[in-house]
Amino acid sequence: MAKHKTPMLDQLESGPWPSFVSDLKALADERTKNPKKLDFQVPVDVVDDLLGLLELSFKDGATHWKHGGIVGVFGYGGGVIGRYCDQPEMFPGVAHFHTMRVNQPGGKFYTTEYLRNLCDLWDLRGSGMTNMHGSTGDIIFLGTRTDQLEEIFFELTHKFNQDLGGSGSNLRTPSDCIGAARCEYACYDTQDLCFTMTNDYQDELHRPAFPYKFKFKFDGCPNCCVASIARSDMSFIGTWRDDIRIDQEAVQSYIGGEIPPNAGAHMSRDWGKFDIQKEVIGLCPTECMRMEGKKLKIDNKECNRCMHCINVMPRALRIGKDRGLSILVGAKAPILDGAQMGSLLVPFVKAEAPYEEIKEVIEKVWDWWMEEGKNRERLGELIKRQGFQKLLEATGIAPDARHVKEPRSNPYIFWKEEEVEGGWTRDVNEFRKHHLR
Amino acid sequence: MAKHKTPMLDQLESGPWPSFVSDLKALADERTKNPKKLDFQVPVDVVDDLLGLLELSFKDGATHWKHGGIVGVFGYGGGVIGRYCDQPEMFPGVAHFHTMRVNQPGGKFYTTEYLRNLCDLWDLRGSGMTNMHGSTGDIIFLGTRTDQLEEIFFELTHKFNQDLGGSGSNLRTPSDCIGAARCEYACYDTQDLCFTMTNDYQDELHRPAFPYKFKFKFDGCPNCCVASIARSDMSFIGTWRDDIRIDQEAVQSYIGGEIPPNAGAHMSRDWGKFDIQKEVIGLCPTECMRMEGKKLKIDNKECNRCMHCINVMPRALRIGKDRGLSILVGAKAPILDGAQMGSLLVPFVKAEAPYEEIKEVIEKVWDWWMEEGKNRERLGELIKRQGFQKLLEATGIAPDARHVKEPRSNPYIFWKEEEVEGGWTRDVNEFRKHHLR
Amino acid sequence: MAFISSGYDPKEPMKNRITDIGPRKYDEFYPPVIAKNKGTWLYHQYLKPGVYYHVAESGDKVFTVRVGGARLMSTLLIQEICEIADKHCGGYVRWTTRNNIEFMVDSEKKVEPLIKDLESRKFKGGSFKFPVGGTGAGITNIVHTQGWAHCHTPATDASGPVKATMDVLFEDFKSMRLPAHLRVSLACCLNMCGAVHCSDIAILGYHRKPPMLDHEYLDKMCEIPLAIAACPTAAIKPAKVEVGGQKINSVAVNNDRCMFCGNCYTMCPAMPLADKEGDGIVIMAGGKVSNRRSAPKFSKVVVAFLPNEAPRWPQTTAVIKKMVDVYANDARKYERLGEWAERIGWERFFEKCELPFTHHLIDDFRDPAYYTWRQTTQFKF
Amino acid sequence: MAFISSGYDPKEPMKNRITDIGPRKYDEFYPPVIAKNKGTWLYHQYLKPGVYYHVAESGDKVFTVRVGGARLMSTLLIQEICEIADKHCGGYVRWTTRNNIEFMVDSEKKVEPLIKDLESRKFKGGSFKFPVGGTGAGITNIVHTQGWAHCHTPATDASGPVKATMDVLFEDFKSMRLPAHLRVSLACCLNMCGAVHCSDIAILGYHRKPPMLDHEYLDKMCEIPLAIAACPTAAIKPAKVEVGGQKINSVAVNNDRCMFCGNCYTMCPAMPLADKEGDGIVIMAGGKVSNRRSAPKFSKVVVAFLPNEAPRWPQTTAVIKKMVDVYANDARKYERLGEWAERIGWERFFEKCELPFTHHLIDDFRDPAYYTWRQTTQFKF
Ligand code: SRM
Ligand code: SRM
Ligand code: SRM
Ligand code: SRM
Ligand code: SF4
Ligand code: SF4
Ligand code: SF4
Ligand code: SF4
Ligand code: SF4
Ligand code: SF4
Ligand code: SF4
Ligand code: SF4
Repeated sequence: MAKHKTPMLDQLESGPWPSFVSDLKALADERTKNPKKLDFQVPVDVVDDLLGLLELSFKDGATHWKHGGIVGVFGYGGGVIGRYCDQPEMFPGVAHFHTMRVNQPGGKFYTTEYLRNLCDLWDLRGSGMTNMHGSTGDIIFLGTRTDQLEEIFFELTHKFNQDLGGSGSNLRTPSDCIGAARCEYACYDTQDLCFTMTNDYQDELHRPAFPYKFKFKFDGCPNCCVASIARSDMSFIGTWRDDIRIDQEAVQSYIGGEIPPNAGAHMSRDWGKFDIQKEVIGLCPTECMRMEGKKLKIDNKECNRCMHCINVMPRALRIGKDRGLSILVGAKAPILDGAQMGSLLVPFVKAEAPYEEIKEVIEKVWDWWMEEGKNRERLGELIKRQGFQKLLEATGIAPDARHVKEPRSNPYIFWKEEEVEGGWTRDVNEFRKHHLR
Repeated sequence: MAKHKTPMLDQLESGPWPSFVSDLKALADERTKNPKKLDFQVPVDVVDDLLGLLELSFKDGATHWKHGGIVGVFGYGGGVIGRYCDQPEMFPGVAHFHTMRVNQPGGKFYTTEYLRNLCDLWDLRGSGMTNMHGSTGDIIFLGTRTDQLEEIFFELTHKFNQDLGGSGSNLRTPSDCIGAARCEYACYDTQDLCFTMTNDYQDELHRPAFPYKFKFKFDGCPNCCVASIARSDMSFIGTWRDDIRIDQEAVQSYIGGEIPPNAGAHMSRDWGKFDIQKEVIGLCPTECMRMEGKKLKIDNKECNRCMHCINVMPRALRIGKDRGLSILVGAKAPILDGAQMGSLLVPFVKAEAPYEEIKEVIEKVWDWWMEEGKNRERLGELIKRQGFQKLLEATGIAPDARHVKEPRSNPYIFWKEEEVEGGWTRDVNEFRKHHLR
Repeated sequence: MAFISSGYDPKEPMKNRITDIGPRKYDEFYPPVIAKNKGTWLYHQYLKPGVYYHVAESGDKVFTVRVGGARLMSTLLIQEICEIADKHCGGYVRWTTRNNIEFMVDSEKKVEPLIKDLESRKFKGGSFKFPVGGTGAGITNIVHTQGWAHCHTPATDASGPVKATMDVLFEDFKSMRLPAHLRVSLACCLNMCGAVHCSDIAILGYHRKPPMLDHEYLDKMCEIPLAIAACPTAAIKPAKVEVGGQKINSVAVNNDRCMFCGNCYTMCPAMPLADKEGDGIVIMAGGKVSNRRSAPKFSKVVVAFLPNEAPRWPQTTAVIKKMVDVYANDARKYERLGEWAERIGWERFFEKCELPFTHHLIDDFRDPAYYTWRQTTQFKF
Repeated sequence: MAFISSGYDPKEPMKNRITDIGPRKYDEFYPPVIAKNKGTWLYHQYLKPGVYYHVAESGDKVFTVRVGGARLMSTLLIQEICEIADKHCGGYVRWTTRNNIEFMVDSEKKVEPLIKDLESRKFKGGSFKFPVGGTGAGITNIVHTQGWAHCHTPATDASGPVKATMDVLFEDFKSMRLPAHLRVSLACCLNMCGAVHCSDIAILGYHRKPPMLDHEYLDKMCEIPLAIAACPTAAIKPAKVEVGGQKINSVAVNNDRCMFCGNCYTMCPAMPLADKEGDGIVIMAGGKVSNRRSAPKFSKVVVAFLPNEAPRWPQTTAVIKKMVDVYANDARKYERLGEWAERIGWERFFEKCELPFTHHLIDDFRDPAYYTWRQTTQFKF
């Protein structure tokens, strides 16, 4: 029997989409039954109380969680978010309900063995509820008590060779798209770069030394399957600088209807016969494609590598061979001054281990931000406040028309004194000799 | 013989384009010779000295004019710009060199009789130099002395039935495109509306009561030949809301090559045979045109009246019959916060004398601006500062998706207390009963 | 309940301490077919919604079956996933960047048994545990945040509205009939822990009442200068107030300058905003992340406010369903929702989706607001 | 020189005073063919560059011959215009919105004699008085401002650079070979008395040295608070300075915050900016005003600075000529310069026009600057 009545939540058990309520209830039951006879280290009714609290929130139209207190594991400034409930007497099971962020593996591939180990650990020492995964990418252990934090960390590191992820004014847990592991569009090995950066910057990840949070995300190509361009202070997006490879025979197969366009992604509706002119050539944003007789031609110099044609005809068109990545900076959510997308900083850099060239850019960006950034100022906000030029100076990157969508339309240029012939010091009395008052 | 040597200016006498230097020199000569035996009311060598001063500026790379003092005609707060030279001893002829702004007629049509009268007046009482016309539209009398201002004004009003234009924190001289007088695209009578508004608002034009300058410009259609959308606080731009009229026979004549596209505007180069698909249908920004057999069809509901197709085929396509204008507000030059284009305030209003509906909008805008505008704050800057909503409230215009290019991408909505159920006053202790600290 | 030690000794925290080891290395977890063919994939193809395969240079194929799920997930369910992965996939499984689960097999004949197994599993309440779908030109899982299940600042719940919405959109999860893929996201406050600021459709929790001031505790619980500095509109000022006859330090809020962002509450727990009637949902639309054809775009606010109607948020799901259906019928193949709205014009978008245009939707936040107004005579009647 | 009274009596300014009568009514000045056919025009057509006719419903035609000219114009030249208008056009003439002169006749046979007359007239120095041209897909007159001929704030001259530029562009004034019309404008300071902020090509005078401070006179000549308030970057502060042993009120300028806008000088003559080496020209490009196809656009800065090289500004004219020629060869029919630059991408614009891209061209003015940076991976190598 459920500890709390949850009439509102119960309504979310119907309908086809997997019901988190049913899942929660099943776990609550399981804990009550406790078939494995675990000596639960947090209250057995933690999930019951979570259900009860959630029901109350549904009724009240408001959260019942309080601000997190400062809890964590020794020597780390992140990885744990404190959480307390504002009705601890009604719901003692969730009076303390901290989360832990477990740094997910690249591409979020798992063995069942590893997952089961985590489950066992978490059943014993936590609520058994998780987020798979948090928005930043971590495996989220949802709900434990302060005294369990070090225990869990100890078991994670000692038994599972597994560290926590980031929170606070740190480097946050980097995350990547599946990329080369299973995707033909990958222009570099996202998993390797992500893993290397995560490990090379463990100190930045665990010990807050930044003005605010900082996020890396790694996308293998401009399709951006990990949305790096929208939500990472530094996005690494694969690209190439030579020609798109064309298999003219396959082009003909698409035209002939033997291969469905876009790998069949539109198959649930009859869109009519594939029309290469309308669907590919005519939709190329740079208009750099054309048919010459039976041959598809691409003026690669004019291509901006938007991926559209490749997405539509993956068997005929392939990314180039001279690959690397673009670095964009400053993406963030709207707080405080409005959201930002990443702005292009490095149009192209090779992405080959040990990635020294990339690390140089990262470190110059950090140095500048740590020097100039105010408390709680994201990189994007600093760039806005001081100007993109300052970022270029700080990173030693030469200004390039690729840095802008368009040149400035106001002429308000802040010239520097050394750029202006004769400098700024002038004698007004000398001037007045030629220009009487 | 020229009074001053002008070796640099002299180099601007060569080349095919009409040389203002040659013109100035001719006038300087003419004044020296004085064939009409005029008793010049300003120094005879005013033009000589202007040439000399200009030569000095060419040498110095700087102006030799000082800030204007406050000069004008009695009872008016504008129409005259004071100007003094900063080397009066070297160039006494231009020591005082005020300009007067004479309110030009609609469409800038003139009779030679009228022009000659102005010339005679100006030869006698001023430098004889003009700007035909000033950027706002006035006839600019360039250079006279303080004691001539009232004389000129008296002669203008008494002899020529002609008033001055605006300057200062006034309504500025309104100006219009040639419109219906000679243009088949005109959607309303720009000259009549311009004339009526100029006369109905003479008080606003002559007596500064505004926070800053305010400009009206009247364009007969979206081609914007008087650039109203870029440089008037209120732009009145003709449009229509029914269907583009199509002469299908003429369409065929264009297709057949009997009529040159765009009235022959591209005739100095061979652009090949006219291609209606490529040049008209394919360039329509809303893609609302198509050929149905030999007939050109327009889905008028989707047309945004950009004028392109009509411009290309003026003999086949004509503006609709249900005509009026759109009002856009806030255009201005970059000082201080960057330039603004006009923003759409009234999508459509009929433009028929006595234009009461239009005047209502104007006056509501002014009331708001005079109430809320800071000193030297243009309307556009006020709209930016207080928000477009405030302008809508002030004018009683209902918000409409046409007011925006796109809805806001930030969710930072300033809700008003009366819009929110239950208001804002809440008891924190009541809240704390349900949410412990 | 007896405390079970992991081996950690609180008196000697540094003893045997292991730190800074990072995550497990990716390739420890690759299924063999992935490990073997990494970097040599040639192309992919869909078999049906939720099912696609990749072909490598070696000729190897990997077949992926994607299933949706609530990301708020119990260990019980994870163990069930492991059971399935052991049975069909050699003990490997992965999650996608949008919280779907992908089961991979290395031959086509393993696909149908896997699907059958997955689709047969249901929760007690009747919902699917592992619905197959979410690929291609359809609707995939909603990325979302914590809501009332764990966070302290939400203006709406996360898991609740997500479940309600996915139930309504379920057919589009199971099919690929749309012009392009369509991403729905949810964030429970405008910290926007996710990419809702550039989603085709976004559900955003929003407050509409300025913070309450818990004067009695404010100075004790908060750093007043930090709370003041946190306000992007400078609505907060220091103030002395009288509580129980005593003058104490606190703050005053100029309510008319407040835009309900909650940033003050983030810094100061004595300034709560949450309110049953004030809180609710903002619907945004037209954003995207990919660089395909057009550049990434921000989502735009298309409905300023809808109330929190727990447990099923019927107005919210109705607006979303309507937008999806209108988009499905009206847009061109490959056209994302935002590209479609821009092509037909936002005035048409509102008309076609039968959404009222209210003054709230006109940007009035800072200088860039200007760029969203209409600076042309081009519009549609 | 004896004072000649108009009849105005300075002792009784209000006697017989006529005010607020406005301009002359437009229709007093219409040529008969215009008066008759106003509002009933059917279409127009070009005969050659500078010459076009309109046909009315009545069947009437009006032929227009357009001539260029310096808008800084003497009464002598206006009288010559009157003479021509009397001879050929029944005593009527008009000016265009870009300071060209239009002679209109009501029959085709009057056209050639008129043109012949116009083209035959030259200034002593050799330049044309009335060159015919400036229509259609060509280059018309440069709208411009006062420059050193009359204004107190210019950073360059107006008439001089305009003459130099039009000499270089003269062939395009006389022809219609361009993809679309191309508008060149000049403003001598950033007050921009004209529409240079949305011209295909704009020549803009710009200062690059912060104001000098004429401390001794500042407080006498200016209202210090107004000068301080005038600065958009808040670079000006009140200050006490010692002049000749006395402490007086003046201002101090934080030079590093100055963007040389000259707004302080507008309010305060004791803060002059002008400087031979500091002042010069900014070239902008890609703006437009019409709503044809694309919405109006602002011009963009494409060359941050060129020196004032009187009398012929050779670097300025060379840059402009280059842009015009590249545009002429590369753009598509009907494509305005800005539309072309956007289609090929600004990175290509700089490459094709052989212009260096410098840091000055990246916007760093306030929040909207962000929107000009590149928020996509789409770019061309
Ligand atoms: C757990 C998580 C949401 C989730 O349900 O998955 C989360 C939860 C919180 N986020 Fe977040 N953020 C989470 C991913 C994000 C993301 C998405 C991302 O990283 O890709 C964003 C948007 C991207 C970005 O960083 O801009 C995000 C933008 C924010 C912001 C706004 C920051 C800004 O500069 O605009 C805040 C506010 C703050 O920092 O004070 C915030 C703050 C918070 C806090 C710490 C609440 C607060 O005000 O202190 C939340 C703690 C809730 C809790 O109880 O755990 N969270 N947060 C995500 C982290 C899980 C993980 O590690 O995998
Ligand atoms: C004479 C004229 C230039 C010309 O060569 O034609 C002119 C001349 C001056 N303008 Fe202007 N403006 C002239 C049309 C314009 C225009 C164009 C228009 O009206 O279409 C603009 C841009 C549109 C606009 O209003 O935004 C214009 C925008 C300015 C500004 C910037 C205003 C702003 O809000 O951004 C200033 C600065 C100021 O007001 O302090 C200014 C200021 C000035 C002053 C008064 C200089 C000053 O700082 O006090 C100039 C007096 C020069 C003189 O000696 O006569 N002038 N001014 C134009 C008026 C002639 C006429 O009446 O026909
Ligand atoms: C599995 C996953 C990567 C991962 O590391 O987990 C993935 C996998 C693929 N993506 Fe993606 N994308 C994944 C998230 C994304 C995201 C991120 C997001 O939605 O948060 C985006 C950006 C979304 C956006 O623009 O708003 C994304 C934008 C694309 C696009 C661009 C589509 C477009 O029209 O703009 C393509 C190309 C295509 O669809 O042809 C693509 C293509 C693909 C391909 C076809 C790549 C390949 O050859 O394997 C994969 C199958 C797609 C499918 O779902 O039908 N993927 N893809 C992610 C699946 C999420 C899910 O569970 O549904
Ligand atoms: C005479 C004049 C109006 C006046 O009241 O004085 C005028 C007259 C005509 N304009 Fe204009 N426009 C005039 C200034 C303008 C301006 C204002 C400006 O340049 O400052 C513009 C906006 C410019 C811009 O967008 O930057 C302007 C944008 C147009 C357009 C749009 C062209 C485009 O491609 O964007 C058209 C349509 C066309 O050319 O087919 C047009 C069309 C016309 C037509 C064909 C209208 C007609 O049927 O009579 C006229 C002959 C055009 C020609 O010059 O070949 N007119 N036209 C102006 C001549 C100025 C000059 O001396 O050169
Ligand atoms: S971002 Fe590109 S490389 Fe990465 S999974 Fe998506 S399509 Fe593949
Ligand atoms: S990748 Fe994009 S820009 Fe390049 S050819 Fe293909 S469709 Fe065109
Ligand atoms: S704005 Fe329109 S109506 Fe006026 S002259 Fe130009 S084309 Fe004709
Ligand atoms: S006016 Fe413009 S939008 Fe309308 S049909 Fe013609 S080209 Fe298309
Ligand atoms: S979006 Fe807001 S309420 Fe939701 S998890 Fe993030 S910080 Fe918490
Ligand atoms: S909610 Fe935001 S705007 Fe309102 S007082 Fe708090 S910080 Fe300021
Ligand atoms: S642009 Fe500047 S310098 Fe030129 S006339 Fe206008 S105010 Fe004077
Ligand atoms: S020139 Fe402009 S920015 Fe510089 S001090 Fe003067 S007002 Fe300020």
